[in-house]
Amino acid sequence: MLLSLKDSIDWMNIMNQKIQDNKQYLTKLDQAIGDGDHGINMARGFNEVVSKLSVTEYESVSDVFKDVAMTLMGKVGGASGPLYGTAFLKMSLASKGKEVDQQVFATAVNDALQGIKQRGKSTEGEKTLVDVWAPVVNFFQKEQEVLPNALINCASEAVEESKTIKATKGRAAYLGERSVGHLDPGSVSSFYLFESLAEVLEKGA
Amino acid sequence: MLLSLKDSIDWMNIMNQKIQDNKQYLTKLDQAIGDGDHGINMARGFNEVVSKLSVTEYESVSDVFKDVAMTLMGKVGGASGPLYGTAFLKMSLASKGKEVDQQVFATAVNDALQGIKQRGKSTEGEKTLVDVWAPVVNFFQKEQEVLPNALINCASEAVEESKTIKATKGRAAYLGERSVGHLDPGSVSSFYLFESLAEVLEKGA
Amino acid sequence: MKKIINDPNQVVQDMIRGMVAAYPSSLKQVPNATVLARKDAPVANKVALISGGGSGHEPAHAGFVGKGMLDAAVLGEVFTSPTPDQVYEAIKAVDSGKGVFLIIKNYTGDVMNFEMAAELAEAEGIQVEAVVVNDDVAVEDSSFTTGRRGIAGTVFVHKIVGAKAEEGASLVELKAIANKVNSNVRSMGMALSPCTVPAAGSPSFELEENEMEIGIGIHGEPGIERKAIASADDIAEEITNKILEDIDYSNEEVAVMVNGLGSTPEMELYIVNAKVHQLLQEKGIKVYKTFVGEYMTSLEMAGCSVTLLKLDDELKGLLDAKSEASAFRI
Amino acid sequence: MKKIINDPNQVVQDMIRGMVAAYPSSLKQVPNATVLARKDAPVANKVALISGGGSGHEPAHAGFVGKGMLDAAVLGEVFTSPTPDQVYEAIKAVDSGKGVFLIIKNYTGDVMNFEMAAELAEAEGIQVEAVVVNDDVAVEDSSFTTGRRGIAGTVFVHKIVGAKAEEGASLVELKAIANKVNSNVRSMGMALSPCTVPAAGSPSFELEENEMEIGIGIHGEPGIERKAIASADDIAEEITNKILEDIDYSNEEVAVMVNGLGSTPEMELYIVNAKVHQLLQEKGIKVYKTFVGEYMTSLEMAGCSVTLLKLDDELKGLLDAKSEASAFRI
Ligand SMILES: Nc1ncnc2c1ncn2[C@@H]1O[C@H](COP(=O)(O)OP(=O)(O)O)[C@@H](O)[C@H]1O
Ligand SMILES: Nc1ncnc2c1ncn2[C@@H]1O[C@H](COP(=O)(O)OP(=O)(O)O)[C@@H](O)[C@H]1O
Ligand SMILES: [Mg+2]
Ligand SMILES: [Mg+2]
Ligand SMILES: [Mg+2]
Ligand SMILES: [Mg+2]
Repeated sequence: MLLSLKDSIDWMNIMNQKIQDNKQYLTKLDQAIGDGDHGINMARGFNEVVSKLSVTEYESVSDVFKDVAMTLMGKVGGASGPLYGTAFLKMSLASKGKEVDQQVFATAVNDALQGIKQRGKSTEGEKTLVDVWAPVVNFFQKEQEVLPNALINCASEAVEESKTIKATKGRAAYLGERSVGHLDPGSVSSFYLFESLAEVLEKGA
Repeated sequence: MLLSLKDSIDWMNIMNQKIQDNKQYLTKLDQAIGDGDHGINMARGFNEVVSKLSVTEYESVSDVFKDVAMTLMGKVGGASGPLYGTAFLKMSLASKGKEVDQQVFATAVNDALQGIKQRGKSTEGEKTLVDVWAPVVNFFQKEQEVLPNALINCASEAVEESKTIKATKGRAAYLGERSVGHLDPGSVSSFYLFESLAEVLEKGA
Repeated sequence: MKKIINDPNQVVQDMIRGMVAAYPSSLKQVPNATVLARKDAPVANKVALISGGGSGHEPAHAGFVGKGMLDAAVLGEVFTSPTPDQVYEAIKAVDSGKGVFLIIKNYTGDVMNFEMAAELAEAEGIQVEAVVVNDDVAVEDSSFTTGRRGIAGTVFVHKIVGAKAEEGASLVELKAIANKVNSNVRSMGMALSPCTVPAAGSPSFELEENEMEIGIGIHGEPGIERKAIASADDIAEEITNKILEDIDYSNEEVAVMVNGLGSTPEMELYIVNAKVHQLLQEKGIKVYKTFVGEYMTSLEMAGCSVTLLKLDDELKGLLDAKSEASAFRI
Repeated sequence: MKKIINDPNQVVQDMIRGMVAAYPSSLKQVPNATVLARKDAPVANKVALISGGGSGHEPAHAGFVGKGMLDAAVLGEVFTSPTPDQVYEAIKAVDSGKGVFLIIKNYTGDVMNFEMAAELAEAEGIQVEAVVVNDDVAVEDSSFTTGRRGIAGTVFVHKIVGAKAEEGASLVELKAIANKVNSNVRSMGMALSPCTVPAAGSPSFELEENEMEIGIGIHGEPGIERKAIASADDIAEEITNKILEDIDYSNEEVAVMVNGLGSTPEMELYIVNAKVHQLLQEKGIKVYKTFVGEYMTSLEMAGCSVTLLKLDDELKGLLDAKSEASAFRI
């Protein structure tokens, strides 16, 4: 794979479209086991991201990721703002001065995952977006060639898996056992992120 | 007609029964154009009245009326408490030391009506219980012989009439035109009072 | 009906116990009466102030009992004026010999029950004066009808007359200041949802998802008009204009109260307040002080009222005076 | 959704305008930030106190800004922690050079955003310390989970740390007293109905006519258990016992807070308070002071929480100290 500057911007535009389309759905998921704002938060954030990207000239993927990070950090709030913000900041750093091929990207998402875990004091198996990022990182590190459909499958299996987990981090943790059987909203929005990426890679292929 | 001591107590017992049976209905009427407590108020008051009457020995109808008055005054509150209380106080005064035949009773209910109008600063045609008491007073003053059914008809026609009036006194007055088409709750409870009296007279006859 | 209560017929008694438990050093229950009084009542050399009415308007009226405001509140059943004997108990409990001043909201029931209590008290040689507050501009004012209701503006009467009484004013002086406040205060309310009297068990009226009631009172009674729900700005504008049409506040200073009726989040009250201030500013009316919160509620009704009080130096001073009432601390 | 608002996405901005309009002499908005600060901030020679979080908890947190309590409140979107840049703006606006103390409720989002702001501030040479309040006994306390939530007990932290800061205490001293309050305060809540985030437009959950949620938070999230609605006495007992099981208050003096979550009539809060006091008395726990009202709400949720704070002489003095915050006047 190779993520061009244009790809990275397309990625964010597609992501924003998915988030706006699924704003209500994400909010509904968050109402069930959280406070019902995840869709609103993500929609506000990615709406700002695409506005920002549309009026700025970029030189590199790293610069795009940096503005995405700063915009999410400053516009989302809640738990998801710092987490997505940190993720993109780490990806920006890891891709600085580089062409974003699969190896660079694998390192970037891995750094992002470590950043998320550190910020959130969280790890795998706690019913958070970490449970989608972790297998996706693994996918980029292990696969010889990134097949878009395989990426989507990997992320979507991870989301489904999140249903069966009992939450121990984030607001859903307050529900304890009652969180089992529900999808984690942050995992679903992370799924959209990787699904969007797959669609960009598909087009590029 | 002749209202014996026992009749006066029966009157209150029957009235209480009707009020308890129609508590919800009176409250519903008051919800439509008032504050939704008339049934609750009357039920609380007449429940106390029958308790009081059941444990007290009386010598005269006047004494019964006086206790009814004091009990309603002290237990009902709202607009209806002072009005019904005043009515029975006036009836007690008017029947003091007398056998309660039709003439005495006609004077008593008339005094009651005047007391209500003075207390409430109200008159006929304002969609209050005055609109039931006034024709009933007229009935007792005009009719040669009190036929229970005629009394019921007189009171029930007055209640129906209250529907068409626009309220200018009591809470319903705040609704202005919107009060038209609704029964006045105080008129309905007054109807029960005279219906109860008719039933007592019917039995006595 | 979903309520945090025990017995629907005991809510007032239970609440009174809860209030005395909360403020044992400042509040007492008058024995065997649904009356809450200042712990130190009767206060020597002070005319005593009493207000009250049906319950369900909390913090009115017991929340306004305290040094600088009321000496006692008489609590009726929910939305039902207290009976004359209860009001009379309150009068006896707080009179220091300088007389008692009654602050009555203009409802037939309140007026009659308080008047009868005043008659009882006067028969016992206690001097009693009263004001009947009628600040609600939603209601047609006519000498042929019941007249206007007393709603949230009553709280300003409590505050200002309370401060004046604390200064040692006579019954006659209190009556004068009470009339002055009453003639300078105007209110109007609206609701998005009804409320449920505990003993009734069902809501007072029904509103569709897109409807509101304008010109609502504080007893769950319907308002003067039902219409499509509007924005906070439009609601604020309709109410404010209705008040300003009624009396001329131009070039005056006013106190503003944005009062929640029970379940309206404070956030929404401040949103309304923003627009009220903007409108007043546009019309050259200066705001001296603002009160936003729940002062005169209607159980869990959703909605609000706006009150404007025209101020002069005397009223400003009295409004600013210290109050130790639990629900009105200045 | 029935709300008195203009644009669901502008409720926080509109509320801020309404608050500044209401208290222009004591409150100011930090330019271009969703931050409300004391008018006289930064206050020389005083450590500044900042709290905040998502909006929808009014009067928390901006209602607690004022002399004797907070120097600033940072307002996020409804139920959404404010972003680090907003918190950082607040820090810069109130720091007098003596440092800034953050009072954070224990939610992942709040903790992360406030921590990131603290990092930014420290990078600029501003000293920052913080307490993370976690008073909710409904939530399992475990180092492997998110831990307990911060709910209404946070208001006692604001009050007591605020009084201490007003006395001129250092950052270190404030951290110590904040930890002391946090380790002596416990709360738990319940709800009869959900609430609706304006931008979401639909209620957070649904409850049948005969159901209640026990162990509810303040963000419209479901509680720890759903069950049949109980009497006020039973509710008060369940919550009080859960708190008393958690820490030993016997033979101690406590402050009690019975907090309304939004649409519960004050009458019902006092009914709960009556039972809480009775239970404490039976267990030999003395009540020093009681607070009944809305302090930490969840929009228009119906329900309440009970908070107990164990007091010693130091805490009593600080609790009684003067506060000029609009929603907490002592
Ligand atoms: N400590 C954490 N570590 C990683 N992810 C977390 C953590 N806490 C929450 N999340 C993620 O954030 C999502 C919730 O985001 P959002 O609803 O926007 O914020 P909030 O929970 O503050 O309302 C959860 O679904 C979960 O995936
Ligand atoms: N001024 C008045 N004169 C005569 N009757 C009145 C007056 N005001 C109210 N009423 C009567 O009282 C009834 C309402 O009683 P109730 O609901 O018990 O008291 P409240 O109106 O105080 O809630 C009305 O239906 C009306 O018949
Ligand atoms: Mg959320
Ligand atoms: Mg009524
Ligand atoms: Mg009534
Ligand atoms: Mg949130």
